[in-house]
Order: sequence, then structure tokens, then C-alpha cells
Amino acid sequence: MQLTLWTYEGPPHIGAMRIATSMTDLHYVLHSPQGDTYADLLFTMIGRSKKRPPVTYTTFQARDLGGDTAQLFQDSVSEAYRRFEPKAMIVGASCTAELIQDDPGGLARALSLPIPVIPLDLPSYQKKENWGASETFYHVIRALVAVDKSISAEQYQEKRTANKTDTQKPSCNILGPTALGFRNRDDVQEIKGLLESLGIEVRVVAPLNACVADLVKLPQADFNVSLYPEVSQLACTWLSKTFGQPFTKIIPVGTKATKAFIHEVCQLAQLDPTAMLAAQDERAMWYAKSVDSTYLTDKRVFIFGDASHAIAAAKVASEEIGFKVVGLGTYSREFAREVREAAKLYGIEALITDDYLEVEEKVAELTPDLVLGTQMERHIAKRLGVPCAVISAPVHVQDFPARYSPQMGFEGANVLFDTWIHPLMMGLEEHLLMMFRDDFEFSAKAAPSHLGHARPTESEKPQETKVAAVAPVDHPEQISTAVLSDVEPENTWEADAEKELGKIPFFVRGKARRNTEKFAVENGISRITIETLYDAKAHYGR
Amino acid sequence: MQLTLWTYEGPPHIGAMRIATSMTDLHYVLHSPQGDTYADLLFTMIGRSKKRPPVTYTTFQARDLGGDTAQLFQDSVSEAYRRFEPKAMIVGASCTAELIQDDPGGLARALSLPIPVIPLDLPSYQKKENWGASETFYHVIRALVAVDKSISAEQYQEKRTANKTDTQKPSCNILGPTALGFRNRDDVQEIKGLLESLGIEVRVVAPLNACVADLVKLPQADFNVSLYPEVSQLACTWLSKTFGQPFTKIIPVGTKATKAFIHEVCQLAQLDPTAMLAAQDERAMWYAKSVDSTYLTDKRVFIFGDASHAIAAAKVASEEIGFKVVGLGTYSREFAREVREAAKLYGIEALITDDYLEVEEKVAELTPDLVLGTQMERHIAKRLGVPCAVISAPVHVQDFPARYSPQMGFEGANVLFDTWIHPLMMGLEEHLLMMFRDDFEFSAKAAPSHLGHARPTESEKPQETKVAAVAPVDHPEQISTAVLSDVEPENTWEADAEKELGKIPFFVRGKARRNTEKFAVENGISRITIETLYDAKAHYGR
Amino acid sequence: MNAIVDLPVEQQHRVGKNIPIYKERGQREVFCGLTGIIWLHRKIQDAFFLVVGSRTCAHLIQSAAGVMIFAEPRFATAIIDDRDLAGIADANDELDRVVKTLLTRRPDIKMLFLVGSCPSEVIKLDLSRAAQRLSTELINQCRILSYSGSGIETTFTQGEDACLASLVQASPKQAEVIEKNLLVVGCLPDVVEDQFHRLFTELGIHNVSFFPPKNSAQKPEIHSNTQYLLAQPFLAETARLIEERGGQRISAPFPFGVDGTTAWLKAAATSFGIDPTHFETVTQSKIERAKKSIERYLPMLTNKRISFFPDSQLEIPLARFLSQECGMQVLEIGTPYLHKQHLECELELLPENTRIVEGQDVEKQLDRCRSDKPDIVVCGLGLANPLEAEGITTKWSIELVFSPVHGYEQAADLAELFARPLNRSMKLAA
Amino acid sequence: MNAIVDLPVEQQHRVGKNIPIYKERGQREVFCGLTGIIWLHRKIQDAFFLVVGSRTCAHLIQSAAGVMIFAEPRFATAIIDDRDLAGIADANDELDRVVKTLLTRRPDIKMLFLVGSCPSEVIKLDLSRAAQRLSTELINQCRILSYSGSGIETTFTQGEDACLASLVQASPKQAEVIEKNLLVVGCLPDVVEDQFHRLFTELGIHNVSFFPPKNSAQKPEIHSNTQYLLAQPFLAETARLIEERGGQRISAPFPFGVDGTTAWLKAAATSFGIDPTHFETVTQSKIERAKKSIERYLPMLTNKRISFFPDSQLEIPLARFLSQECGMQVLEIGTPYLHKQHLECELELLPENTRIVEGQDVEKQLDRCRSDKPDIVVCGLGLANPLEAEGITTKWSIELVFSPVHGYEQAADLAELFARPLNRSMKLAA
Repeated sequence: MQLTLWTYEGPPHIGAMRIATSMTDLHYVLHSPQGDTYADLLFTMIGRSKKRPPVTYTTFQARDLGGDTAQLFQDSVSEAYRRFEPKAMIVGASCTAELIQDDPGGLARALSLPIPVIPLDLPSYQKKENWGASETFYHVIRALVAVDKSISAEQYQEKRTANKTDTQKPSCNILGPTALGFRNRDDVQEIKGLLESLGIEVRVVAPLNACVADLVKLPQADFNVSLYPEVSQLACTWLSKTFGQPFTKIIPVGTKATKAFIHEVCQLAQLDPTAMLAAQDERAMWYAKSVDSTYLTDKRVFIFGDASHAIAAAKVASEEIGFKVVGLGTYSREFAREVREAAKLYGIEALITDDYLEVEEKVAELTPDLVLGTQMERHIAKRLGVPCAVISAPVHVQDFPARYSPQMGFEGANVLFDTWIHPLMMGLEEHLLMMFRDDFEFSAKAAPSHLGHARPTESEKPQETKVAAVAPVDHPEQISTAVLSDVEPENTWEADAEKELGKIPFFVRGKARRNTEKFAVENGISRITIETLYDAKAHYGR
Repeated sequence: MQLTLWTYEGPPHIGAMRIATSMTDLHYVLHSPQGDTYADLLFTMIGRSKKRPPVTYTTFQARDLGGDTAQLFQDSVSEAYRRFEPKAMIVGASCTAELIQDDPGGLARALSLPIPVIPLDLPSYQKKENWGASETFYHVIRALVAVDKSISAEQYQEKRTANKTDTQKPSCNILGPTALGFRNRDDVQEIKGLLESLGIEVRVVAPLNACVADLVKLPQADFNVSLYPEVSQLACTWLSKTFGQPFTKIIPVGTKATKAFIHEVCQLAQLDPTAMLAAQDERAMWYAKSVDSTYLTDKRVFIFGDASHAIAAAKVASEEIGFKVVGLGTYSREFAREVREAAKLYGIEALITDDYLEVEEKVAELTPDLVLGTQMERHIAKRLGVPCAVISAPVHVQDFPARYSPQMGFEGANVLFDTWIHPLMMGLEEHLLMMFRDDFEFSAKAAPSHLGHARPTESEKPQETKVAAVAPVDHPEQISTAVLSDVEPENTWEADAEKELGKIPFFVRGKARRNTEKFAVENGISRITIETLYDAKAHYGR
Repeated sequence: MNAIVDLPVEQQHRVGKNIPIYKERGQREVFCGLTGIIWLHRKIQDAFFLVVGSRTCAHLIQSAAGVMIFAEPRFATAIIDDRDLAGIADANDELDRVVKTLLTRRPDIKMLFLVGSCPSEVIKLDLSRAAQRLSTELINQCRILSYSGSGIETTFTQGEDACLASLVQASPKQAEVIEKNLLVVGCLPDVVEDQFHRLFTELGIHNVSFFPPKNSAQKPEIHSNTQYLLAQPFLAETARLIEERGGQRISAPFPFGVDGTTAWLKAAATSFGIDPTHFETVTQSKIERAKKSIERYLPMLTNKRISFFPDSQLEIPLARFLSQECGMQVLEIGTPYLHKQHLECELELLPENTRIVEGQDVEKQLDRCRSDKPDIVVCGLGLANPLEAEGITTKWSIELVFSPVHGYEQAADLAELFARPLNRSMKLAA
Repeated sequence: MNAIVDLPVEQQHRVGKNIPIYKERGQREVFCGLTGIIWLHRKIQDAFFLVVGSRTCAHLIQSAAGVMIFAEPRFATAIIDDRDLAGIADANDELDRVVKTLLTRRPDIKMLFLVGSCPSEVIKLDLSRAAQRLSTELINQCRILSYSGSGIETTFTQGEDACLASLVQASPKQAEVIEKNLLVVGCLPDVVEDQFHRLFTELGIHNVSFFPPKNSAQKPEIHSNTQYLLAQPFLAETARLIEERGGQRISAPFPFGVDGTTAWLKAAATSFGIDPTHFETVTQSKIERAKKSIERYLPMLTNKRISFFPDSQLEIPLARFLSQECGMQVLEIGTPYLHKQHLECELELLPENTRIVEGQDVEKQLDRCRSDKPDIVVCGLGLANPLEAEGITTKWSIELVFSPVHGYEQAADLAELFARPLNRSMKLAA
């Protein structure tokens, strides 16, 4: 048993729902008790979907358990087929139904429906949502795509090349975007546009807005764009192994990765990327370079999300905005290795966890200048009074904006710049504030107006108490014997050191206090004087 | 003399600079003292321009005043021509140079440069920035466009029609977008795309990114799109009168206005808009209609900005988002009549002023749920603790986002929806908070976390003082004699009424307090009891 | 009314003015009883709710709670995993470990509910035994109770019933008959509770208490001289247990709307022998004020046609209020469960031609809804946007549970909740 | 160094180690003296600055102030309009009206500066007479002073000079010689002022005051026994007036960087007869700490080539600091005005091959800059982004005026201001 306050991912059948809901003619019959229909609201409320998810819930009750829940399931499948006339069906069990072991796959097969019926085996007590989506997508593809086992992957590939006419463009599929995916709607538009402007034909986008017939045609494209590896990697790997379709490894988040992605797809499509790359305005790069962005340099950022988004965000933060990545983590255990590798680039250790409290603790410990995370981290940051932007699922209704808001491609890079910088307050504004940092009107009492009501650090350590605790000293003495006691000594601030600290403006005061106290502890100083404050400043730099 | 803390518009020569800076080969020689170069930073910092504005400042000093400032001016013009080789030049005086009466036009003409030199007469002590932009644009066009006075407007129009080949598309110019204009960069992209998708050829966009040669060709188009009347109306009127080019009157801000604009241009271009209109997704409309937007109904909104944006915003707020417009105003005195007309639609009187303090007073008086205004109103709203979104110049660096952020067209409508709703907190979040409004964890002490540190109403009226001032009464009596005294009686809250008020959540508490006090005053009640609170609630509704 | 033919006529019962109750079976688009935690944990301010369930349970509560993440929640899920399924003994050990971890982290918790779920019920994890075991062990720290909010047994608001029932069961039995008292049963927002408290005091009923109490130290006073008044229509089991302990139910409509509130108060007043003239004196001005308040919304509501999808069991009292006081025409009342005794007074007040459907087959109900074309539909969040997309105005039902809607002062607010979407549809269509 | 040929050689003067000073005339890309209001109004906390000028003046201050709008500003503009131009008499009446309106609205104002502008100078509106007139009338409420911040007379920081000069002029004359005192002249951030105050106290100089004072009630103590120490290099007129009243300037470099600060303190210590050993004892640890602090930024700065566009007159001391303590190579120092006496000690410390240009022709300077290709350029906000777009790293000069950069504890901060853009360019290029 795991004590859980909030979860990053739903159970695996929610992943299956995301695949079914993404597609236009796939139906899902889910063996489940009353209450599991809550999942519908994820799509209709968070995603503002105009249609109900194509899911039929058997809604068994306690009194059915003694009776024939198997019959109930079969009736539901028949009725769903009759009513919705899907082109294929997936069937499976939610956590409760898994326990009663009715074998949805077998039961559905027994009905001999005239469409493919694909059984899903998603262990609810072991796996989670993204895994469920990935498995479902893979199994649906495997069930729908015809494979001639006598033909090798290489032969498939050769056949594609041979059949090609001179005027035929290189082609690809885009795999991975799903309903409820973070900004998938707009990423697809951006990347599809990018590929088409390169002269690449995009055959199938799946599962988002794909139909069953689309999936059948997947092997016809020259290669696959694996846009969201959490969902698409399994399928892409199989398509590669079976049909010799290579797939992309680069996630085009940020200007640099987008350019690398262009190189990658151009290599796969045997095209020359030069013209396309030259035509780009790269506004995000200019904004990062423009002088009002100078204050962003080395701002300390904490990043958490699904693996792909977290890794990509760290790269953009570090190389394109000039932040310093002080924390990087993911809840995607399936991609823990990749995130650990990425963290090494920043000289830090990755945080791999799905325990929200552990993430909160880490953020509190690191006290970054900015958090880039999921809706969970947004709440953590709000509580801790740290600026935050959302970069990854789990999503909220806010993550489905009306406006075009891709994360990928060149426009995605613009969106990232604006979205990440906004909470830090835009350029000149923050910068000028910074310059007035000794201003009496920005006194110790003035809270940052753009942040929540939770004052950072300051409120936790009320000045009054501390100041009252020590008698004022004229010539502050400094105890510099570096004694390491068992109990970490609580620092005491001299009155005038506290006052000097108060002259530092609120938005750097917390950091100054922390640095000073850390410095004092490390140097065995129990009473913090003005000199300690400046010694610490000299030690840590500004 | 007018006492001014902050101004909505710069002097008229800033308007002229906006025209010069918008264009690619027009140079401006401004007779002005040192210091006036500050204007460069508006473009390079706020607009993040990669180029300096094409402006030469004569930089005269006190010691020059006795000497020959006229010579200094002529030298500057010659040197500017030599160095920049513009295709046309505008010359004029800033406020100080206006006083020394050097006649820049005459002096420049005397140099007989081989390019058009256009003198500007912009009275600095009477007029302002937008007027200056409009005048400059008009005079530049008049100077560059050749007119055959023997041909009437009708004849011009007939000639255009006669010369048209069968395959030639209907055509238009887009007039009005300028450097430093509010979201003009993206509006142009959106509207140009819209017109082209309708099958209309966009000949010239001006002044933004236009060259002198472009302006010469203006009369060739079938009609003009007057996108920002503050800048383009004068020019469009002249083009209409002279060349018989009709121009558009609808500003395509919001879904409905965009559709009306499509109808308008299709009529001018003799095209059928049906297909185009049918193809639209109208996401903003769906978002406004979706159930999590229900809470937006009748939110009280105060709107202030330039005339066009303010009028358009009011229409969108009222008809497309379902807000209640409680205030509407502009600093554009030139368009006061239009704004007054618009205000009548909402049963209110327009606020026509360029006095920032007057606007602040009005906002404080109305205590709206949302302010839609300029950067000035953003600051007012921040101080008053009211949510706010920016809809108009004057602009700040934030108003030049990296991402695509039009205000016009269908995507503009999406942007408006997101931008206006965001400060009210998105749908479900706010809505659920609303439902927990009697929750003890959202106590009187909990400030709205998404707003500034200025607590609305509450902080101005500390409970402690008030509660202490009256003895607790068991059966609260109600003094309902409607006596109108000369001095407006200050209401006193009974302790338990104050406590009852505290049970109302923070985001409606201010309104409840105001309504109750207003009700008490109007009914001559000096001591507010629980009954007064509920009487007022019954009177004003929720 | 043609769509009605699909309904199973053979199971008809008749209530009120000869209204048939159709029963329907099929996919239910309703929350399970776990969801009640979202208001229960805020009402009982030192209680914590630990769901013993699957990742689905955790995800459900999280999705239903949404914004609550802003606060430090007083609920959590002990997520059962593969190892727990291997053996119940282990599961009990694990549960004990989780509870102790939780109580170490949150020593402020004075009452802990172990909340059963579908999986815990199916694997027959005995939470009441676990509660006893842990209660004994942690006797000086925390009371530990249990109930089931599982979807196989409870629908949405039945979770509150189960929770309150467990509280009644755990409360000490009072043997001797003491002074007659009034117990108001069912979670009410504090502001409403306070209003009612003032009203009862004004009426002259002084020995009043509300159940559940605001904190775990307060115990309900139930004995043979207890008169109890239901504030909510979904408390079947709680009522049964109160009666087992001698409490007598005061039969009344529910306090929704002005008339409902008056009738509810009147029933209590009569039971406590309050002089009718005094009753009228106390209530008159409130009634007038509330009526006047509602008037504002009548132009938007009168003659509008409404249908209810089943949700909270509040459907019948709400339909009564809307038809009786707001002039709305009720087409269909879907309700997950109908307690004929508790709703007796309500059913009497419904118009004859009302269609009441107990249970749900959501697809068939949608068919009927599309055929009925009501002006407004009350439904859950899963259905609201798709119906809006079809052009049908909706009111999301869950808000009726979370908002203060009982009593005189909220009568207009309740009307406004239905007027607002209608008003909005009109505004945006203009 | 070929671009240099364009410079007017005939006007050369030589300073320091035989460094020529080129003079240049043309378009100046510098603020006028009004801009000083932005820091002055925050330093003198009960003062208000009323610019008497045009809409351009109001727009300029607003554009320069930017973020200040968040606070209730203590400056405003009385915008001259057509009617004022018609007759000076009317303009005076109008000014009186505006001042009274202002003081009614802001009764907390204890000192009001009427600030002259280009238009007010050109129309010869006599603000010093207006100040006298209003001072008499409002004698119990507010002191009223005047100075000119006009662009035809003042460049950027000269506005502070003019303001401080008016304060000196308005301060009462002290006839008798009293105790020798030290006056530190020039606006310093409070935190810096406090640091220096502690240092002087430690050194044994107790009779120290800072000018301007934090509020209008404090008057500067200037008499024939006053030794004054400039904290800023742009205070020509203020210094002249102090000397008129008998004050004697302590010649010293300015307290930028460690060496500058030490030399500055040392000059004062010598003048006040402080024992050199004591001086060393007091300063040693600060020097060491500051040197260590700066070291962090040296790898980024050493051997980098820098050019200054004219701005605040701080250019020469800053160039000295960067070359002397950070190992930077200074290509060109543009400065709006060069006060040879005040900068004497600084000029001595500059390397021989420095190019100093007084005045500006921005186009020609840009030509030289493009030809020089420095690693970093210090320039105003109007030029910074266009230079960045050309691939030239910039540091915006205005920040050097607004940030605390004087003294030991800020020496590293000052170095960091130059290291940051270089660091950023490197990061983003990687």
C-alpha cells in the first residue's frame, strides 16, 4: 500500500480511454462499477470536449457480484456495438473488474462481432496511465495492421522505396498525440506544418483524430515521428522492427531542438534543410538575447514533469534562456534512465518519484527562482511563493487554452519564452525593480505583488522574535571557530544585521538570508552580524 | 497648465516617429534638444526593435540658441541624407524647437534634396501622439501619391474596374498598423491571412514594414482596410474622396465582429463569405459557451483604452463572454463621440479623459470584477486589487510577446478569451472555489492568492476597530427610519453582522460589504445587523 | 412524451398525485460514495478520510476535488498494490503501517475514517475490524471509524449517509430519557447552520444540535426523546440507526426554497408545540424577503422546461421547489434512489404529470432528453459540455451539493443557479 | 584604431598619462537632466519634483521611470499648453494654481522642487522667482526650491548637480567656524551610505554627514572648516557652491572598486589626521574580502575589450576600475562632460592608450565601435538592442546609476554587472 495525497497519473485504463477518445471510431467497453464514469469529466471538462468519450461502462453493483457480471459485460458490448457502430472495439477491466476475473477479452470474442475486438490486459495494481496509453496504442496497431511474416523489415523498406514514383514526396506519420495530452492539439498543428513546409507528406496522425482505417495504413509512410515517446515509443519500435520504418528520437521543444529535429527528419527524408533553417525568424532566441533578458541569467530553476517534457525543458532553460538547472525530475519511471542521463548534464541528481510530497520537499529545499512543472508543482510553488509555469501533464482546464499554444516547433519556442518568463515578471519591469532594490518603498513589509500570499522565507522567520531575542551589540563580534556540534546550531541574527538584511529588497532577501545562515552554520558562527552577512555575500557571490 | 502624473499619449512627434520607424526607407529629422532621444528606447526596448529608429535629432543646446540653430538643422538634414540615403524624408520640430520657430520645412526644402521632403506641422502644445501619427501618415501619403485633379473619384474607381482582367482577384490595402501599436504585428498577420483565404489580394500594408514605393501604389487597390482608425481614418477618408476607394468601418476584434468584417470585405470585394464562415471552428465562442464559463455571466467589467479597442472590447465582453459592462472610456478625445455612442448600449455614460487620476477614481468607485485597460489601468487595478487584462496602448514590453498574440480575427478572439479570463482564474478552479465559499479554510484572513498584496475593501476597513466600537447586541435592532442627514452617516457594523460577513468567501465579501453599506445608507440604517446584510442581499441579488 | 415507451413499465410504482416511478438499469453517469469526502472533510474539521482503494479511487477523488489541492487536504488514499492482493494478512499489516505513518505526519487528526472502496470490498478487506484494532492501539491519539464509499454499494451522496451512519453507530448509547431535543441531520454549510440555529432559537426551540458536528469531540445526542429533522434527503441508513436509538423523525419537506423551508420549520415547530402565531411572527419577514429575492429570477425561470439527470437524490426536492415556487415545468426527474418515506411530503407537492425515473441508463435517458428538448438540463460534469454542444443548456448538478442552497436566505441563490445558465444562453445568443 | 581619424584632432587636450581628450559634437544619445528626478525623489523622502514642461517632458520621465508607476510617484509634470504660451503672466498664475492643487492633494510634501525644462527655459519662465513667491505664500507648509533639468543645459546626471546646487544655495550660511566636519556629497543608496558611515566611524571620523540628506529638515553643514568628499564625479556646480561657502574638496579617486574605495577613504583619513596603521587595521579585512569577491568574476572580464558610450560621467572612474582591478582593456571612453579637476586622480590611473571622447556624435561613435569590435559596450537603452542584434554584447549604462555600486561591499556587484552580459552571451552561444 502506498499513502497517496495526489497522483501524477491515473490508472492504466485511463490511458486506454485517452487512446479511444482520441480516435473517431474506436469504442471502449470497460468492465467497471458505478463511479468509474468520473473519467468522462476529464475529457469533457478539462479538455472541453464536445463529445462524450466513446466508452461504455458496465456499471456493476454489489448485488451483481453474486450473479452474472459476465452476462452484464456481454450485454454491454452488444449494446455498445449496436448503438455506436464503431469500426473497432477495445475491451478491458478497471481495477475492480480485474479482481472479479471475468475475462472481458474472451467474453467479447465469444460474441463474434463483425469488427476487430481488441482485448486489453492492463494490470491496475502495478501500472499507470501513460503505460496504459502506450500499451493500448501498441495493441490497437498490432491488431489492425496486417503483417506478412514472410517479409523482413528490410524487404518492407525496399518495397516502399521501389514503389516510389519520382514526383512522390517523402512521407511520415506523426505518432503519440492523444486527448488530454499536454498541448498535443497545437503541437500537432505546428509540427505538421513544419514537416509539410519541408516538403514531407504527413500521412497519418495518430491516435489524435485518427480513424481505424488510418491505422491500417501506417506502414506506408517512409518513417515515423515519435512525438510523445511516453505513448508512441512502443508502437514506433514495433513498426521499425516489423516494417523497417525508422523513427525520430528528437523532441522538437525549443529552438535548438526544433532545428535538430529538422536536421533529423531531413536526413530520414533525404532532403536539404538549409533553406528552411535560413528562413526562420527565431524570435524566441532574439528575445532571450535582447538586453532586458539579461537578468534571467543563471536564475535557478527546478524542473519536474513527464520524462520527455522535463528533459526538453531543462535543455531550453539552460541553453536558450540562460537559466541554471538546479533540479530535474520525473514521475515517468519508465524513462528514469533518460532523465538520470539528462540530469548529469547539469551536475545534479535526477528526482525519480511519483510521490508529490517528495517533490514538494525538494522544491522547498532548493528554493529555486522558478519552478517548471505540472499542475502539481504549480500548487507546490503557489504554496511556497515561488514563480511557476506548467510544462507537462497532469493537466488542468487552464492547459487547454483557446489560443494556439504549442510547446513544439518555432512558435512553441516563443510560447515557452513568454510562459516561463512571465512569472518572473517581464524584462524591464523586473529589472528596474531590481535596480531600486535599496529603495525604502520596497521595505521589508512589502510582499512581492506578483506572487501568492505565502511570503517566502521571510514570513517563516518573523524578525521581531529574533531581534528581541538578542541584546543589541555595538561592535558585533564574530565567533569563527568552526565547531561541528551534533545539533545544528540555530543561527541568531544580531539586531543590526537583521536591519541590514532589511535593506535588501524582498526578491533577493530570502536568498541572502538563506546564504548567510548556511554560511554561518558551515563556519560555526552562532551570532550573525553585519560582517557575517557580507562575508556570506562575498562567499556565494550575488 | 495641466497637472499630470502619467500620460496616456506622448507628444505628436512621437506619433510621427511611429510612422517613420514603421517604414523601411523613410527618415525623420527632428529639430530637438538633447534628451528627446529618449524616444528611441520606446522602440528598441519596449518593441525590442533590432534597428534604431530612423530619426536624426539635431540636439541643440542652450549656447546654440543665440547662434544659428537653423544651420544646425540644415546640417543635420544633409548629413542624414548622406548617411542613410532614405527614399523620402519627414522633417519637423519637437516641443522646444516649435518655440524657436526655425521652420524646418522651409529649411529642408532649401537644400533641394533629390527625394520628397515632407514638412510636418505638429503643434506640441495642443495635440498628442495618435493625432501626430494620423497626421504624419496622411501627409506622407498625400506627398507621395500622385493625384490627377482632372479625374474624379468615381472616374478613378471606374478605371480600376475597367482595367481589371478576369483572373485578377479583388484587392485591398491594410492601413494603420504601426510600430509600438498594440499587437499590430500579429493583427496584420491574422487579417492578411483572413483576407487572402477569402481570395482577396492584399497589395500594401502600411505604414508597418512598408516602403515609400508601396505608398505610391496605394490607389491601385479596390478598397482599404482601415485597421486602426486612430491612425488610418484620415488617410482612408482622403483616399476614398480622391480615388473612390471605399474603406472598412468594422474593427475585427472578437468572433462576431470578425464575421461582420468578413461580410463587409466580401461585399466590398463582391465575394460570397458563406464557405469561409462555415469553415470556422470559433473556439472562443465554444469556450465561452462551455459550462465552466457560466460563472463569468454578468461579471462587472470596466473598460478603458484607445477608442477602437475600448469599443470593440465592450462588445466582446458583453456579447461574447457574457460580462456586464459597467464602465467604458477612452483617452482618445478625437473619437469621443463614437465612445459615447457605444456606452449608451450598456446604459452608462462614457468616461472621456486623459487624466489617469480620474480613471483611477472611477475604477475605485465602480469596484468592477475585472478591468480591461491599458498598462495604466493595469497598475490602477494592481493597486486596487482588481483583476486586469491589457487591451490597448500605451504599451509595455509585456505587450510585445514572443508568441503570436493577435487581438483581431478568429485567433484574436481566442487570445482575448484566454487573456481576459485568466485573471479571473480559469473555469473549474474559480468555480469550485466559489462553491466552497463558506469554507472555514477560506477565512476572512485568507487573501486571494492570485491577486496583488493590496487586499480589496477588507484591509481598508479593519474589523477589529469596528467590532470593538459597538457593544454586542443579542437581538439586533434595525433602525429603519429613512432619515437623510446632510452628512452621510458612516455605517457601523454590529459584531455578529461582521462575523456573518466573514463567512462569505473573500472574493465576494468585498461586494457584499459594499452592497450592504450602500443599502444601509440608502435606507437610513446606521447600525448594520445580520438582517441588514440579508436585506441588502435580497435587494441587490447575488 | 413518446420516448417514455422505452421505460420498463412493468416495474412502475405510484407516488404522490398518482405519479408512476419508472425504474431503469444500465450505465450510470454518477459519482460513487467516495466523493462525499470532499465536503465531509471540510465539515468535520479535525477528521481525516483515508480511502483504502486503488489508484482509480485516488484519481477519482482528485478529479472531483480539483481545486482543493490549494489547501492541505485532509484526505488521502492508501493505494492497494499487487503485494496486498497476494494476502489479506499482509494488506492489514500494510494498512496499519500507512495509518501510523499518516498519524505521525498529521498529529492534529482526532478522528480518522477508513473508507472502503470497490476493490477493498471485493477483496473483503474488513475495515471495521481494522478500525477497531487500530482504535485500541491508538486509543489516546485518535478515534478510528470506518464506512464504505464504494461504487458497488453507494451512489454519490450515499457516501455521506454511510459516514454519518458510522458516526451514529460509534456514538455512546444514552439509556435514560432526558430533555426533549431537536437534532438536525445532514451536512449543511456553516452559514446555513447558523441561520437555522438563530431561527430555531427565535422560534423558541433551544435544545437544537446539528449532525454531523464540526469536530470530533462533539457527540450527537440521541435518545428516545430525540426528534430529528432531516436536512438532506439521502440519509436512509443514518435515519434508520437514529431510530434504532429511539429518535423520531419529524416528517417534512426539505428546506429548499421558501415554502420548503417554512414547511420544514413548521414541522419542527409543531412537534415542539410552538404557538402558530409566534411561528408566523418569526418567519413572516424572512418569508417576504426571500419571496421578494426570488422574484428577480422568475422572469427567467417561469414556464421553462427542465429535466434532471440522476445525481444527488436532491432532484425531487429541487424539482418541487422549481415547479412550486419558480413556475418551471418539470419534464423528467432522474434520481439514483428514491426513499419513499423520507420524500413522502415532497412527492405530494409534485405536479401530476411529472416523470420520475429511479436508477439510470444514461444512453436511454439521453435519447429521451433529446426528444424532450428541455430548456435546461441538470446533469453531471461528464455530460454537461456535450449537451451544450448539442445546443441544450445545462446546469451542472454537483454545484447543487456544494453550494449553500438551504433555507430562506439561500432560496434566491438556489433560483439563481438555474437562472444563470438560461440567462447566459440568452446573452450569448443575442 | 583607424576610425579615430574622424575625431576632431584640433580640439585635443591631454590629461593623465598624456591621454588626449577628443571633443565631439553631434547627435547625443543621452537623457536630459530631468531624469535625475527618478532617483532624487526616492532619496529625499519628503520631497516632490514638479517639472514645468511639455508633454514630451512628462513622457520622457514616464518612459525612463517605467516600473515606478507601481508606487505613488513623488513627481509630476505641469504641462504647458497653448494658453500658457500666450502670456507669461498667465503661465505664472497657472503654475501657482497647479502647485496649490498639488499641495492640497499631497499635504505630506515638505519640500517642492520646481524643475525647469527646455520649454520653460526657452519661454523664460522664471522658476526661481516663482519658487520665492510660492515659498512666501506657503511658508508654514512647504519649502519651495527650483532648478533646471532642461536638455539644453543639462545632461542626465547634471540634473542631480543642479538639484543639489539649489539645495546648497538654499541652505543657511554658517558664519562662525565650528568643529571640522566631513561632508560626503552625492546621492548614494541608503545601504551604501550606512556602510560608509560605519567605516568613517571605525576610522575615527565622527563628524560625518551625507548630502543630500534623507529628508528636507536636515540641512547640510557647510563652513570654512568643512572638508568635502565627492561621492559622484558629476557635481561641478554643487562643488563650486560648497567652496563658495568655504568648504574644501578632498581630492581623491571615486569609491568604485576596492582600490578606488581605499584611495577615497584614505584621502579623507589623511585629511582628518587618522593614523595610517589604524587605517590599515580598519580597512584590511574589508579589502581582502572585496578582492576575494571580485575574483569570482575575473575569468570572465580579464583581457576583455570594452567601450563606453557617454552617459552619466561615471565612465572614467568605471573604466579605471575595470582596467585597474579587473584587467579589462578599455578602447574608448565616451563621456558627456569631463571635469578635469574632479577627475584628476582618476585620469592618472588610466592606461596610456585610452581613447577619451567628450561629447558625442552618436553616428560617428557607432562607426568607431563597429570598427573597434569591443567584447562589450556600455551604452544607453536606445542603442543596446540594435547593437546586440549586430552581435555586440552590451551593458546598459543606466543600471550603473541606479544600482548600489560604490564601496567595498559593492565592488564585486559592480564587476558582476559587466560579467553578466558576457557570461550570458557565452551561455546562449554554446
